[in-house]
Amino acid sequence: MGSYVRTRALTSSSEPLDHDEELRTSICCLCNGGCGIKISLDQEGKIKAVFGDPENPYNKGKICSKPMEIAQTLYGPYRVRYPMKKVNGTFERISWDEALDLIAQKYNQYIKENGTGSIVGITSKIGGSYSKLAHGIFSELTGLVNYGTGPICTDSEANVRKKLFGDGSGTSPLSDVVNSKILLIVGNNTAQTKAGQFHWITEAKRRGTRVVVIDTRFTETAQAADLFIQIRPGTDAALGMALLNYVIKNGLYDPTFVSKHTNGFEKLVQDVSTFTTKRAEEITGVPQNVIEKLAQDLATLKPGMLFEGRGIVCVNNAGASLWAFEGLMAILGNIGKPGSGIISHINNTGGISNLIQPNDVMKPDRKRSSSALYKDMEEGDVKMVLISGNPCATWPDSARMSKAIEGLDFVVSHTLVMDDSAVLADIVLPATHWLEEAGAQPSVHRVLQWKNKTVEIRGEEKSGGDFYRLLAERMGLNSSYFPDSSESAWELERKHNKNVTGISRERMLATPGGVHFPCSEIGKENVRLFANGVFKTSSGKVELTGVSDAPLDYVDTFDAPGNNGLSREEFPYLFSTNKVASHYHTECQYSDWANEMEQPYVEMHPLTALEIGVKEGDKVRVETVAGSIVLAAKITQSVPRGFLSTQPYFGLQSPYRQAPANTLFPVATDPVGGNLISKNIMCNAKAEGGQGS
Amino acid sequence: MRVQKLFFISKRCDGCRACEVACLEKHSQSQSIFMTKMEQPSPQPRIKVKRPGNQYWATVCQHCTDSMCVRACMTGAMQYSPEGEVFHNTNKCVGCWMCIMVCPFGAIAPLNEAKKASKCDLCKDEKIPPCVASCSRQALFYGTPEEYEMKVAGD
Amino acid sequence: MRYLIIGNSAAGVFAAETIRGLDPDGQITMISNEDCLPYSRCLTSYYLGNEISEEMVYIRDKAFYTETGIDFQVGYVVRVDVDSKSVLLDSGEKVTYDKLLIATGSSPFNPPLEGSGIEGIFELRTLDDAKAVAEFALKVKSAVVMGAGLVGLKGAHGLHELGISVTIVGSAPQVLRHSIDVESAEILTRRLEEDGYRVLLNTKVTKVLGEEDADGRMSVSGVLLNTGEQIPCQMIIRAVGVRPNVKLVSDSGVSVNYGIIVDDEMQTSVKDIYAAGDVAEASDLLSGEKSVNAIWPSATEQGTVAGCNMAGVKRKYLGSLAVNSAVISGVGIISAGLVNLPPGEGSVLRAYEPNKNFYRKFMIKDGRLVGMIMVGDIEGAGILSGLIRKRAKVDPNYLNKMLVNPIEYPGYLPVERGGQ
Amino acid sequence: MSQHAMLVDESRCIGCKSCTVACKQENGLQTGDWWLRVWRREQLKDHLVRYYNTQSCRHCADPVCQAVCPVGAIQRGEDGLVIQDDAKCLGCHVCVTSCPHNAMRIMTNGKVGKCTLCSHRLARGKEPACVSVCPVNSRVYGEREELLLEANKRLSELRTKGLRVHLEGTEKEQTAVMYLLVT
Repeated sequence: MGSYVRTRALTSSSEPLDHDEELRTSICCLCNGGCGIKISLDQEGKIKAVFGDPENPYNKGKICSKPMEIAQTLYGPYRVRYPMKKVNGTFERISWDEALDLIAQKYNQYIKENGTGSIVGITSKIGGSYSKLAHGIFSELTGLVNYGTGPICTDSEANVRKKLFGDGSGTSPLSDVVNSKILLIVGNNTAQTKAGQFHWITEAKRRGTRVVVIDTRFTETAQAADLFIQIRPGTDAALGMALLNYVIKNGLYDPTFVSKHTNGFEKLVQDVSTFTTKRAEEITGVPQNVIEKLAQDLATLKPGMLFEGRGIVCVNNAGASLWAFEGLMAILGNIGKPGSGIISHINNTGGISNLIQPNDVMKPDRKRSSSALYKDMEEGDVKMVLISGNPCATWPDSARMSKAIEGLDFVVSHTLVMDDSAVLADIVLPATHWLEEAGAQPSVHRVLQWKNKTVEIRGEEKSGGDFYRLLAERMGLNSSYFPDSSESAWELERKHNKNVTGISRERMLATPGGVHFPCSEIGKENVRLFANGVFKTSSGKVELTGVSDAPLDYVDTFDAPGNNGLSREEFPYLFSTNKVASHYHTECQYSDWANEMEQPYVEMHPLTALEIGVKEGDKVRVETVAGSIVLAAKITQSVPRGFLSTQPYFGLQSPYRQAPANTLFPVATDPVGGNLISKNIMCNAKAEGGQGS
Repeated sequence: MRVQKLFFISKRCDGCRACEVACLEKHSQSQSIFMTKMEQPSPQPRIKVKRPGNQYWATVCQHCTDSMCVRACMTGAMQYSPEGEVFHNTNKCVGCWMCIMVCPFGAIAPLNEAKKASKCDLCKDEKIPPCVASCSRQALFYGTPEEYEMKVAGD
Repeated sequence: MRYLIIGNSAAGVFAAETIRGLDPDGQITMISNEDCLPYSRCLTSYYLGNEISEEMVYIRDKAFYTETGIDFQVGYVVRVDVDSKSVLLDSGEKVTYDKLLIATGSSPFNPPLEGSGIEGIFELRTLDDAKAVAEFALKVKSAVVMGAGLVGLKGAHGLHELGISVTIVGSAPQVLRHSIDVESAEILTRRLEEDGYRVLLNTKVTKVLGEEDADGRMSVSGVLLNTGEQIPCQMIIRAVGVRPNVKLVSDSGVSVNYGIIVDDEMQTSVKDIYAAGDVAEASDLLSGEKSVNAIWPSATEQGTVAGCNMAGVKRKYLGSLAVNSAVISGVGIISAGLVNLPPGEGSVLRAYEPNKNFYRKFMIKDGRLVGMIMVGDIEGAGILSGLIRKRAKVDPNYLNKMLVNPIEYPGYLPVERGGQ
Repeated sequence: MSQHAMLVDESRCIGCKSCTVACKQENGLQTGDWWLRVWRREQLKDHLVRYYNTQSCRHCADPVCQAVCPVGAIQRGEDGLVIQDDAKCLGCHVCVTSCPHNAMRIMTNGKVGKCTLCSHRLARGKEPACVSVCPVNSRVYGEREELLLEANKRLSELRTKGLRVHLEGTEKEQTAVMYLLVT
């Protein structure tokens, strides 16, 4: 039967916001860009809209789509609102008391029966400064070994830099880029990953900074750069070493800096001596003259900066590449001066010290590498995990990780949404969103900005800070160490971490854009590290060859961990992941808007598509030694032939119902840096049959 | 499911009128383009290509979302299908021409002898309407608004 | 939410369907004094003329009330009580509401007429009227239709279809005085006469003549005209005019002029009471003044708008445009907007071919089309009524072209617009 | 009289789609509805040229949509803004197929929707939502004359770099949105 009135058509399709309500100020905590945001709330106190904060000097009102999408993550159907316990395969609501009692009882039992090492934390997403501090105290009191974002994201970078300079942080703020003459961006698509801060780079470019992008993919950043150098996947180290060699051979380095502030220069000279630009051309595909011109530019355009991304950090030979490029910056003297240094989203404010009485400290009774964690979980050495994050989508060999977690005796997930990891847990605890928790937020500008709690929690969510304090109480630990609010946590942090002692909450709130760290006393702040020429290594100098006992060496990506021993015939292509602007980690995929903005795809060159036999949108099965997933083909000449790339966020439990891309990466570690690899794995691809949407 | 309808993209049309012929054939008794003109009463094409100026324009039912013809029809012959197309139940039609009076496209034609109004029925029994199939310039697109957006607007 | 709708014709039905779509849980009650499914009054003359079956008169099928979950009650609403938010039925029952829609339509208005009490005098408004006429018509040879408006002509047509010789008596100098101009009326009059009707204009019936039959019952035998002429007939249909059914709101506080005055949301002067259809006096699209526009498309539109606002979805009524479509003696006639321009205002385009019954007239004011009449070939009439509705400036050249073939209107073409 | 206008510079767009989401948020659009879309374009010239084709209403001085709309649901106001009225719209989609800029969008309610240049924000003295978030100033709002200067400056800069670009929407005195297009 038909109808005569179409009521759908009678309702309006748009409802413009009215701006009468008060706006609350906060800092976006998604990508460490530190963008100021303004939140408007409706009468119920729910987020109605998110705007950029025009008063924040770092983003000046500009934001990317992610903070606008988050409201839907907050109120969406996937959000965990109360503690749950798995009973016969289904989750039942329980009280926090019940949950905490059970966790405490299990925890104490495992410590007693199996030792502290039988419990691990997989905690890439603990929360803000309050939660991180409480988590740190808890770990010290219980000997909990944690695997945070390090193994999957930053280890290689932080370790290499720590050995070179004595500090794993980026050395300079992103805002310093306007003072530099040349900016070298390697494996970093900052236009998408930190879109809200990209105006710093365009502003620098406007002021005359030469922006050079080295990447395998023709990224949005590359598109906006002065020069794009397309490099074969996984060959960055070769390019870096050739640059070093050329700079050294032609005396283009800064001899004063090298002699006064570095150790191991001679050994470095020797390590790179055979790496001619000719050899690099053969490996990287970058013409010799381009490499030489770049070296000359780097030597003449000073100061210069380096901005590395996951494209060089999460690969299987990352350590050598990072070593080469950061070493290059050092010998060019591009450290410590305005407009020089290394920009990174690693911005450690440093740890606390002397907070816990020595007799209360419990040391972990065993140590294991991140790659050994899988085996130990599978073999029963690990009994229990505390999850804050989504390792079943973010860790390599996701299927194996899922299986390992599923096989454990006791799993606790403190989580925002019911993600791929939470569904495997025995206890699921509701976590607060970063808008529901106050704290100090460090950013890529090397500043700390204070954000107040913006929205009230609507269910039984608790922050990591509250969770670990309450758990410690139940376990009979000395809970007096724990702060009980974000504010008191920050006071405690200031007392026990001299890097932030000078940064009070009031000072952060009163200073537009926050306060640069380290800042040991009020009145002072350090915009960039090593301005005084003293490095944090034991020698006080840059340890150019201190990264490893072995020499700086190039390893072909096909011979590197994860790929070595595999047949090129069986796995003819390389598979990688890349981020896009609408998503950050696995958090944003639970938003309707993000869902509309971005669908899973695998980028491939037209000729690769032809080889595989697929057209735009067709389903492609990508197989590696670790597993296989199906994705829709996106044909583009922005990736080289034989190279496939997809977004890494999606999960089977998310609205996308897409197997995570990390399923395809075997558990392998960069030997120099220590990162688990999540790029450049050898793969095969086949048409899956059936048309795409 | 959302409405599937015809979208006419005037800049692609070269006025070949193949759509008209295809429509005539489809809506004829004889199903023969050679016989249709001899039929009594002669069938009318439900899409008409005009050249009012320098470009062509196809007069065809737009299957409006909030249709004036449905509201104007005093017999209940014009109504929305569950998907949202506007379809015309000729059994109920008495030929009062109220729909013709309001259709701003002139897309409804009076069949004076039969005392019935006549308009595009999207040939739902076909996979795609014959007029679309016959259009060599792809000036007619048949699909949902989303499909139009993806395949034509985003082209 | 309790919705009460008085009247189950066009406006009432469309309002009910709209409310049901927007508020699936609301309680909808419809009250009508006719115990039947919603039907189209416009179709009663077709039914009378045996052109369609009774079944086709209904605009909704049997399952309408049950499928839409509407509580249908038969009753005549005597009074609306604003204070207690209820209506009083003639049965004495009270029905309360949260939102009330008055869609009571209009009723024939009959001035006093000498001899009007006798058998054989009919009105033609409801289905029951049509049924009564049809039954009576079986024993009738000739009839007089009083009134040369749309109802009169259509009633005459129905009787004519039954083989009755019909005389149409109209007091105005032309037929369809409100809908068309003199020239087009002439075409119609000629066509009617060609088909065997007798059309008397500028004429009034002054007295009904009756005769007593064997049983002593008085029945119609003819009429006396003001011209002195007597016309013998056995049946009279009175169709001189209608009046909105506003009695139920008298003394209730609801503002009434000719019809019930409503605002752009179809709400009356009293909150939560809405009116739509022939009973409502809503704003006119062209003049902006309030007037009753008793046509089907306006009723459905007003019903929809009222339904939206009653269900809490704001929607504005865009204003009524007077449009009319009729087929008289096989000649289609469509008019829209103004049918005559006041002397000295604007300009008129005209095409007239009397022998083909073809007539077109466009009224243009300030470069805008403000009215049109099409007689004969009416294809593309909607384009013109659309242009009136849109109130867009139209290139006179285009209008000249459209005088020949309206479908050739090039306004839809990106490069051809605006007459540059 | 000073006229305000918006400049959309495709050459700067980095495809972050902030504008799309900001527009959606500001105008309270339903899931599945858009007023502003960003499409990725790739062209093989001497090397790969990629740009982002953003589609939203240009508020033309002589809008085709207004001309073709059979019910006058689209009107260009005194202020130069072309506004569509949902209540009048029939949902016939003729404007959608006629708009040379593919700026008219079919909404999930079956009718069409389009950019209002955030007229409600303009009334409060704010710039349109898409402009306020754009991290690379690919979208700018301001005095028309100043924007024209800025646009021409950007144009010549891009041309000296060898890009093929052109500027649209400058010829008419009151076209509210100018586009710097990569060709």
